[in-house]
Formats: sequence, structure tokens, C-alpha cells
Amino acid sequence: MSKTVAQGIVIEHFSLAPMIKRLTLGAPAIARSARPGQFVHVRVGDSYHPLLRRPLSIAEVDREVGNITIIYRVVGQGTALLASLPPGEFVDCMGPLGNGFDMETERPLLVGGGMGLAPLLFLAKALCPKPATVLMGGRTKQELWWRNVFLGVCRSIHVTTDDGSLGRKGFTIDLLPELLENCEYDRIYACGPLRMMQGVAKLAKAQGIPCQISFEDHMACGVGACLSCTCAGTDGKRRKVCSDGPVFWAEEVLDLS
Amino acid sequence: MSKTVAQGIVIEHFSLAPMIKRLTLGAPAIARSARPGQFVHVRVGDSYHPLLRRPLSIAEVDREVGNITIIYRVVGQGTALLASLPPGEFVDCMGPLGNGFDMETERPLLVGGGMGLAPLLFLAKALCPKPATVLMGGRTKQELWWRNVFLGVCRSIHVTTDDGSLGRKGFTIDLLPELLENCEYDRIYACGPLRMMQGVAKLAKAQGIPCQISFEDHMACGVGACLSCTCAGTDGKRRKVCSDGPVFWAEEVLDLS
Amino acid sequence: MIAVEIAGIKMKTPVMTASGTFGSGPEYADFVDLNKIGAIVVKGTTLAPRDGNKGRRIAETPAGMLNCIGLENPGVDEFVGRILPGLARYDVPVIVNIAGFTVDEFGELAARLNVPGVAGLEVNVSCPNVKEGGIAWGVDCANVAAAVKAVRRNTKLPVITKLSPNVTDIVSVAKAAEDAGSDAVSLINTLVGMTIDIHRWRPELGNVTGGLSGPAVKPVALRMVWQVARAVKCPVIGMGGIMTAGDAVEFLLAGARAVAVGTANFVNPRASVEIAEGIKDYLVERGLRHVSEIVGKVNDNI
Amino acid sequence: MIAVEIAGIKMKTPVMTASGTFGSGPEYADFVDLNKIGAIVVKGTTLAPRDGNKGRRIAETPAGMLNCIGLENPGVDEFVGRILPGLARYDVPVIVNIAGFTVDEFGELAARLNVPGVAGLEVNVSCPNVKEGGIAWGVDCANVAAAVKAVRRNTKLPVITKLSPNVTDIVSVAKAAEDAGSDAVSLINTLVGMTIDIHRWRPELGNVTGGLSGPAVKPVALRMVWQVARAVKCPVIGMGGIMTAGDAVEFLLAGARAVAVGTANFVNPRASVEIAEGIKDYLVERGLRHVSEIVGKVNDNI
Ligand SMILES: Cc1cc2nc3c(=O)[nH]c(=O)nc-3n(C[C@H](O)[C@H](O)[C@H](O)COP(=O)(O)OP(=O)(O)OC[C@H]3O[C@@H](n4cnc5c(N)ncnc54)[C@H](O)[C@@H]3O)c2cc1C
Ligand SMILES: Cc1cc2nc3c(=O)[nH]c(=O)nc-3n(C[C@H](O)[C@H](O)[C@H](O)COP(=O)(O)OP(=O)(O)OC[C@H]3O[C@@H](n4cnc5c(N)ncnc54)[C@H](O)[C@@H]3O)c2cc1C
Ligand SMILES: Cc1cc2nc3c(=O)[nH]c(=O)nc-3n(C[C@H](O)[C@H](O)[C@H](O)COP(=O)(O)O)c2cc1C
Ligand SMILES: Cc1cc2nc3c(=O)[nH]c(=O)nc-3n(C[C@H](O)[C@H](O)[C@H](O)COP(=O)(O)O)c2cc1C
Ligand code: FES
Ligand code: FES
Repeated sequence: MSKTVAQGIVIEHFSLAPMIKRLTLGAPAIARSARPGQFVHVRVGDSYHPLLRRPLSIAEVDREVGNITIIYRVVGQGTALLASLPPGEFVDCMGPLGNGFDMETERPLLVGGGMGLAPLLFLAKALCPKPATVLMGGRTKQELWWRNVFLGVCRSIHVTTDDGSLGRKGFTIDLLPELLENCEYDRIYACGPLRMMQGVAKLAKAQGIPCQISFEDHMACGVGACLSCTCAGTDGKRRKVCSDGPVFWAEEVLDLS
Repeated sequence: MSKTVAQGIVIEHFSLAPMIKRLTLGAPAIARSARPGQFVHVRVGDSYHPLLRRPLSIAEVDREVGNITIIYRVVGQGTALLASLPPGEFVDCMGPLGNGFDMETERPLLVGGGMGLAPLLFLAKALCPKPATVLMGGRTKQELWWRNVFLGVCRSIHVTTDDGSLGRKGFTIDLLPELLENCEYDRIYACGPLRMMQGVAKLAKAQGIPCQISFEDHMACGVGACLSCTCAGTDGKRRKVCSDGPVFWAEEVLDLS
Repeated sequence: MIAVEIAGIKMKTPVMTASGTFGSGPEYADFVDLNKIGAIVVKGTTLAPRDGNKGRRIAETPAGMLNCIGLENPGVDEFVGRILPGLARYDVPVIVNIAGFTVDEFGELAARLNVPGVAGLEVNVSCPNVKEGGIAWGVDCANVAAAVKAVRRNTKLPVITKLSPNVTDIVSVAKAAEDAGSDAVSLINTLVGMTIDIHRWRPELGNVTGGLSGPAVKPVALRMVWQVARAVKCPVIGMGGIMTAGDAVEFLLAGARAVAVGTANFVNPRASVEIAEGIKDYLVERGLRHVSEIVGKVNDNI
Repeated sequence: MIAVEIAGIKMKTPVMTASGTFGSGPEYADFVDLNKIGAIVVKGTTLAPRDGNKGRRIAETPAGMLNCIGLENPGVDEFVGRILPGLARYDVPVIVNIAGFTVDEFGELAARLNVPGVAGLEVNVSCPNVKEGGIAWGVDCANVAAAVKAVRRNTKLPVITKLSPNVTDIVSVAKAAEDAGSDAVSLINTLVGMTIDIHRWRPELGNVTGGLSGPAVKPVALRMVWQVARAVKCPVIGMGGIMTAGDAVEFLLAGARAVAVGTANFVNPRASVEIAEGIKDYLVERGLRHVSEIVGKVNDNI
């Protein structure tokens, strides 16, 4: 059984930026089988309130040591509870869940916005030694502490900010056409706001570059049983974000016409 | 306002015996006005589950330092949560609630069983330098760690155990008649199982000694507003255990005929 | 900015205390300034004094509680003679929750409460914890209408009808109350529930079943308030599981013109005042000038 | 010691998985041995495939959750042709939850499910998340009876009727189902609830309202199971907020002969098996020999 429920022990837990935490859990069974793009479904406490698990992408894996790392933003009650756990505490994790990114690439381009960069970090590391180019966007410079995290696991980093406080002013999709000019890339991976992924996928299609995107939705079961998270495929068939995704080929779920 | 809601800080928290904890909280406003027999209504966590406060007797008070101490048995979810709090954490306490024991006595006898000894500890200390005689009962020797707690705050300690493993074999009410033989006491205070208090009160009445008892009931508000905890007085009028009690004159609420 | 008038009752805040959870007020005076509460709805009052149910009366449930108090109260005459005068020194509207066991009793209760110091009557046709009357009335439109009419005939005070959620169609009960002359409706009373002690094979509650309240019921309460507020013209007072200002705002957005706080008082005795302050903050943050600006606004997005 | 037979369906344990919360089973096969589950009740199945509701489909509430899936399913033919064969390798009874929008559709669904591999039918007259059919049926005794009769006419399989809790009188609906030929009743389906996003002034759920499940509803579910079990002769399957073996025992004591676990699967995917093991431990600790020895035993103390 590759998917499992593990009591991950908190190894390290610290702030990367205001309201952003990096949590490393000892969870060998999950670490062993995790692939980039997959997530863990985390129980944030023993109480019935909050009740449901929280889906969080696997952002890093140390297979030898048996650790997985999650990078998350504190947004509500669940993540706030998670944020309070000191090393030595246990966190109940189901995973690894969902499918992962297709890794058949020689010259990958990763495009991410906000917390969408978390699964791309795992992807970037896993792609080495075929280093990825990373294009990341944020509202302001303050949001782009991600640069430090990606340093050393990619070929180069391109940055946009809405306010121009770092890198190019604008959105990732404003800078993307330039990057695609030389048609250097054979695969694009995008994770972030839906509008961004839509834009990236269209540009990728125009260039004939296969593109994968990663979806988010509210999830109860995380394993395809409850149908909380379904979306329509372009073929008319339904897809479950948790188990058919969260990674999809762009044309599978996005209308790119 | 003597009654208040205070964020008591955990000063000390340790096990007195298996499943028995002693918790000292820094709560000056409560410490200042607490009288023996009163209780605090404690919120055991921030979550909605468990939702209600837990009533716990004030077992010791250090007025100068501003501390109150609670001695409690871990019986369910609420007390288990409470038991997990380390020093430095805060505990939301409403109190002091209820009325206290009448202190007009020269030669007091305190009769307690189980956790009923907690409020009697505060009473014993408060009565000094008119030291009390304490009669305590438990099922076995193991339950009578209470002896150590009362050493030094009373004149003498008499012990019964159901199995005879310590002191007299039997119940407190079996030993009580002997203690009352010389009619040495001018007041009896009893706290413990209802049957015990009933027995004590009857013997006290037979000797013409005024007797106070302390009741327990399931409580929501703790201040007389919800009527969860009412009982019938012998005069036909209703009593609220939380605000008219928990301490009553025996004949006020018990049928002693 | 948060003062409201419900059926002619002027309240400094839209946050009332729910019947049965706040005594008659002074019980909580050590903890909260009663003058800062929108209105105090006192414990269900009956013609004759009642001892209430025997045995255990409350049980805790996940994010909620069950109660089976069974309308213990000293009776209306004792209330008028002894309790009401003590409330005169507070500047807060006092609404009396009345529970009759026949239509005539409702009328009689209303008549006896035509005294100074009573700001309004809440007709409790929904107490789940008494055998006769109570919930039996509340689930039947004709009975509700009869009770409301009997009260209406005997009082000039504002009449609020408190609805039971234990019904298939709460909207028709609300309409029946409105048509019978109720000036406002309040909802929800408690949901009937039960819990069993698995060690002793007994119900935990003395009365076997009890009324569920607290955060657990909030989604059901909010849904019913939304349904009723869309269907009636009279003001709706929303309650059921309100613990925070955010919860109260949900009820206001759903269409309630005021809210009541019940179980929350047990957890935080200052809840009724803190929630009112939180509503004010909510309005200020959004540049709104009056709480009425958010009432029912969820309907703009449905 | 915990094997039971409900309406002719032989189950190794009295713990089933509740419809809509366990897919058709294999979704959870990585986490739990499906052969150790009492019975799997598959997601509500309709004649035609359905996409379900648009927008957000779940929201968290205190000790509970709301869902408005809206009966998304691939339709009965796809179920019979593609999903059912995959279940053949598991040694577990498969009960199909069927949802029709007319009486005829219920009959037609039953007819199409007369195939090997189906152990029984659960007639879902209580889905709160679809406009027609669903809850509209479930609250009316005559409709429930008509649906059950249509199913009964078209099948020899055991028929279970799944009852809605959103009614004034669940006992009469249960009796109507029993009288119409239902071999068992299961309850409760979800309570209709709502939650509002106070920042966006919108319902959190795409369908505005949704069905409340999880620990929050347990007291209501237990009360209804107790009421129904006292009133009908057929077996009762209890559910609503069961998270632990202790919760399941409460339902058994209340009179349920089997239980189903829904929302708990999301929290602990092994819940259905761990609860069954816990029931066994409970019996062993008390020197009891069979789970039937505790069924309905709360009534001895009422
Ligand atoms: C596949 C997947 C991977 C994710 N990976 C990450 C990650 O690596 N880092 C990160 O910071 N966040 C990630 N998220 C979002 C994360 O799940 C939410 O931020 C988190 O659930 C919020 O929980 P809360 O209790 O703090 O917030 P609340 O708003 O209190 O949560 C209330 C409910 O809504 C759900 N919810 C709230 N926001 C989201 C959301 N954006 N997506 C899905 N459910 C949500 C919660 O799970 C909970 O059930 C991911 C989401 C998905 C679906
Ligand atoms: C005035 C008063 C003073 C008390 N003083 C002490 C004390 O000093 N030391 C001590 O160990 N215990 C004391 N108790 C009992 C204590 O309140 C309970 O043991 C505690 O509430 C159990 O909570 P729980 O969540 O662990 O148990 P659970 O059984 O999970 O509690 C479930 C619910 O039942 C209530 N409950 C359970 N047992 C009791 C009980 N015996 N009395 C009242 N409510 C109960 C809880 O408050 C809660 O609402 C006192 C009770 C009262 C009324
Ligand atoms: C202990 C208790 C006693 C109650 N007594 C009454 C009552 O006498 N009359 C009444 O109309 N409602 C009564 N209620 C119902 C509340 O007024 C309120 O409608 C319900 O609790 C839901 O609100 P909440 O979840 O905020 O508590 C009582 C509730 C509780 C918890
Ligand atoms: C996500 C979800 C989907 C559900 N779908 C169905 C369904 O298709 N048919 C049905 O009869 N009940 C459905 N239910 C109701 C459950 O089967 C069960 O009756 C209810 O959730 C109460 O049990 P619980 O509290 O253990 O979840 C669904 C419940 C949930 C949470
Ligand atoms: S979360 Fe349950 S199907 Fe995706
Ligand atoms: S606990 Fe509310 S009146 Fe005593």
C-alpha cells in the first residue's frame, strides 16, 4: 500500500515569512512513495472542531531520512492550530494523495503564484539534474521570499510583482511570452490562481508546449469518495481534483479556445 | 465586583497520585475574594468541543501571591485537556462562584470522601489556628494520598478504607459515632458522595451539632441563570446548587428524618 | 449605529439574551453591564410555579449541549411581584418568555403581564421539554395561531413568537404566527436530541430527550432564519449557536433584524456585550453606518 | 459475535459505510480492508448521469460539515456496467442507494438493479440537495410509501428506506415506509443547514443550503433512531455523527440493529473497521456474547 495514514512527528517547524510556515514531518512511508504534485491530507487536531482534514502539498521530501516538508500559509482555524505544534508533537497525515506531475521533460519551465509554488518546489528538486527554469509572481516583493527557497534547485528564476517592487512589474503571464520566445522549453508546469493557470496554458498551447496545471478545491475525503471536489473535463466527463488530479493536463480540464 | 472572569496563568501543575492533578493558577482577583467552599468555573480549551466550563473547587489559596490551587481527578475529556496544560499557559476561570462554608466554629470536624476533600482542604487551612479534625474515607489505601495533603493543617486525621488497607475498615459513617462520643465538636462539615453526607448529617443531627454539606451537580452557567442544577429544599422552595450552594446547611436540603 | 427597534422595542444593540440562558439578568450582573444588552428575555414563565424535570438536566454534546430544564420557574405572580421590580434599576428592555399549556393560559399570562417594566412578550410555543403544551403547540400552525391570538387579545405589548425548529416547514408556522398578529418571530428554539450513557445503558438526561443548543445547531438555525426572513414581513430575531460577532453577522445577513445569544453566555458571560461590540467593529471596518445596512444582504447574492 | 443479518443481508459487522461518504468502496481500499466492513452503501444513484451542483460543495461547521454534492453520479447503467463488476472481488455486501425524481423512476431504478452483486437497495427519499424529488418525497408519508411500493414491485432484493430528519414526525414516515413494504429503515440523512461568508455576503455553498452531518447532529440522530426503533417492527439502521465505537454503541442501545458511518470516514479512513472492533471490545469487556444483546437496551431504563 503506497497510500497510508501516518503519525508524522514534527521535526522542524518555523516561519519562512509572516504567516508562512515550513513544517518538516518524520513520515517515512509517505516520504518513500511521494511524487511531486501529490499532497497530504492533514488532521490538525484531535477535537471535532475543526473536523475535516486539510489538504497540503508536499513541498519537499527527504527519502533517506524519511521526512516530508510542507510550506503553508496560516489562513484560518486549521492552519492556525497546525502552526502551534512544536517539534515532537504528532500530526496525523493521509498520503501521499492524488496524482503527480508527469516528469518526462528535458527543459522544464515552472510557473507559480502564491502558495502554488509549494508543489513546484518538490518538482524543481525532483527534476534535477535537468534544472528547471522558474517564473514566479507575487503582489509585492514581500511575497517573493520564495526566491530563496528555489535558489540552487533551478537553472534560473524570473520574477514579476504586481507593484513592480521586484523583478518585472505585472503578472507572470505578462513576462511568459518573452520566456517562450526561443521555444526553449518542452514542458510547462503551472500552479497558482486559476486565472494565471488559464493564461499560462493558453500561451503554452499557442507554442505547442505540453502544459500541466494543479487544481485546488475544498475537499472532504481526499481520495475520490465524496465528490466534493469534482470538475468537468473538456471531454464532458467528470474529474475528481483529489484523485484524478490535482495535476491535470491543461486541455483536459481547461477550455483553451 | 468580587466575581470575575480571569485568565489564570498555570504556575505549577503536577500529579499527586495516578489521575489526580494539582494545578496552581495565578489569578489574584479570584484569590483575593475566595472563601472555602467556593468553586471556579473553568474553560478547558478554546475549541467548541468541549463547550461548557467545568466546576472545580478551590482547594488552596495564597492571597499574598495571588494564586489559587485546584486538585482534580482526570475523569473525562475536559479534565484530560486541562491536565495537558504546562506552566505558562492560560486557563479561563470564572469565580469565585457559589457560597462558602460558615466559619463560626471553635472545634470543627471535617468529613470527606474522594474529591470532596478538595474544598475541605481550603476550609481546614482557613480555620487554622483553630485546627480541625479530619475524617477521611476511601476505597483503598491508594486513595488516601489525601493524608499527606492535610498533614499540618489539622489537629488529627482519622481514616477509613472500604477494604481495611489503611485505618479503620468500613465507611466514614461507621467511624463517625466514635468521634462524636465525647461531643467534642461544635460543627461538622461534610463533602463527598451524597449517601455519605446524608449519613453524616443524620448523626450530626442526633448529636445536635450543626452540619454543613457541599453538593455537586451538572452545571452550565454556574451563576444561577440556567436552572441546570436546582434541587428541592426541605421547605419546598427550590435551591440552585451553583449559587445558593454548593454549601448548604444539611437540614436545608436533606431529609434527615 | 447598532441601536435597533424591533416591533416597537427600542434596543441599544441588536444582541439580546436568549430565554432560559440568562436567568432574569441580575445573575450575570457581576460579569457584564446589563445596561449594555439589547434586551433581556427572561426564562420561560408559566401561570403556576414549576419545579421542572427530575434527574440530570444538561449533557454536553459535540459543540453543543442538551438541556431538559422543563420550564422550572416561580410562576408569573412571583415574577411580577418579586423579580420584575429588581430589574427596574437597569436600563434594558425586559421581554418575558411565556409558556402556557392551553390557549387560555397563554391569554391569562399575557393579561397578568400588563405591568410596568415589561417591554414585550415572547410566546414560547416551542419548549421541547414539557409533556403538554410546548412543542405540541409549536409544530402545528393552528395551535400557534390560537396561542398568539389569545396573547394578542390580552396585551398591547409587542408580541414575539418563538418558533420550534422541529418541524418540516418552519415558514408556514412563522406565517401563521404573523397572520395571527405576532409583531415579530424569534427562532430557533432547541432541536430535540438525546444522548445515552453507554456504561449504565440509560439516557444521560432525566427526561430522556432534551433540547440541543450551541454552535452545533448554527447551520440549521441560520438556514431557518434565512427561509423565514424571506417569507414574512415582520422582524425576525435570529438565534441558535451564536458564539461570536461573526456568527451574529451571519444571522443579520440572512435577514434577522436582531439576534439572541443563549448557550454562549455559559461559555463567556460577557458574550452578549462583546458580540455587540464586534458587530460595531464589523460595520466600522466596512464603512457602514448602521446595522440595518447588512440585514438580509445575503439575498443580493443568491 | 458482531455478525448481523439485516433484512436478509448478512454482514460480518454491524458497521456499514453511509451512502455518499465512501464512494463505491475501492476509493478507500488503500486504507482499510473492505472485506472487514459490514456493508458498503454506494453513493446515491440516479437513472441518468448527473453532474451535481455547481460551486463550492462542502463547508465546515462546528463539529460538523455541510455538503451539497447534489447527487453527482454516473447513472445506474454505468454503475451496473462498470463499477459493480469491480466490487465482485471483495467479500462485502453492496447496497445501492437509489434516488428517483418520480415514483416511476424509483421503480425503474430497482428493476435495473436486479443484477448479481447487489445485496440490497436503499431508497433515498431524503436527499436535501436536489430541487425535485429527494427531500420533497421524504417529508411526505404518501410519497415515501409510493416510492417504496414502486421499488418493492420491481425487486426481490431487501429494501431499506433512508429517512429524512427534516420532518416534524419521523415516526409516521418510518411507519409509512414499513407499511409500504420496506424491509428496514435507515436514518438519519442530513439536516438542512446553511452558512454565510461574512466577507463576501454570500452563502458558502454553491447551492445556498446543504446537508449537515458529523458529530454535531448525533444527539438529533440518536433521538430519532430511538423514537423510530420503538415504533416499527423492521430493523433500524442508525447513523448521524458516529465517530467512535462508543457512539455506535449508543445507537445500538437506542434500538438500531446496525449502524452506518459517514463523515467519520473523511476524518479517519479506517473508522468503519475500528468502530466494529471497538464494539467487539465493548461486548467482551461486559461478558456479552452477541451484539444483539445490547440492541434497544436503553428502553429497559426508561
Ligand atoms: C491539493 C491542495 C494542496 C494545497 N496545498 C497547499 C500548500 O501547499 N500550502 C498552503 O498554504 N495551502 C495549500 N492548500 C490550501 C489549504 O488546503 C488551505 O489553505 C487550508 O485548508 C485552509 O485551512 P484553514 O482551516 O486554515 O482555513 P479555513 O478557511 O478555516 O478552512 C475552512 C475549510 O475550508 C477549507 N479550505 C479553505 N481554504 C481552502 C483552499 N484554498 N483549498 C482547499 N480547501 C480550503 C479547509 O480545508 C476547511 O475545510 C492546498 C489545497 C489543496 C486542495
Ligand atoms: C461545585 C463543584 C465542585 C467540584 N470540585 C471538584 C474538585 O475540586 N475536584 C474534582 O476532581 N472534581 C470536582 N468536581 C467535579 C468536576 O466538575 C467533574 O469531574 C468535571 O466536570 C468532569 O469533567 P470532564 O470533562 O473531565 O468529564 P466528562 O464526564 O467528560 O464531562 C461531561 C460533562 O459532565 C460534567 N460533569 C461530569 N462529572 C461531573 C461532576 N461530578 N459534577 C459536575 N459536573 C460533572 C462536565 O462538567 C461536563 O459538562 C466538582 C463539581 C462541582 C459541581
Ligand atoms: C438551559 C436552557 C434553557 C432554555 N430555556 C428556554 C425557555 O425557558 N424558553 C425558551 O423559549 N427557550 C429556552 N431555551 C432556548 C434558548 O432560548 C435558545 O432558543 C436556544 O438555546 C438556541 O440558542 P443558543 O444556541 O444560542 O443557545 C433554553 C436554552 C437552554 C440552553
Ligand atoms: C458528502 C456527503 C454525501 C452524501 N451523499 C448521500 C447520498 O448520495 N445518498 C444518501 O442517502 N445520503 C448521502 N449522505 C448522507 C449520509 O449517508 C449520512 O446519512 C449522513 O451523512 C449522516 O451520517 P454521518 O453524520 O455519519 O455523516 C451524504 C453525506 C455526505 C457527508
Ligand atoms: S475530496 Fe472527496 S472526492 Fe475529492
Ligand atoms: S448551573 Fe446554571 S443555575 Fe446552576
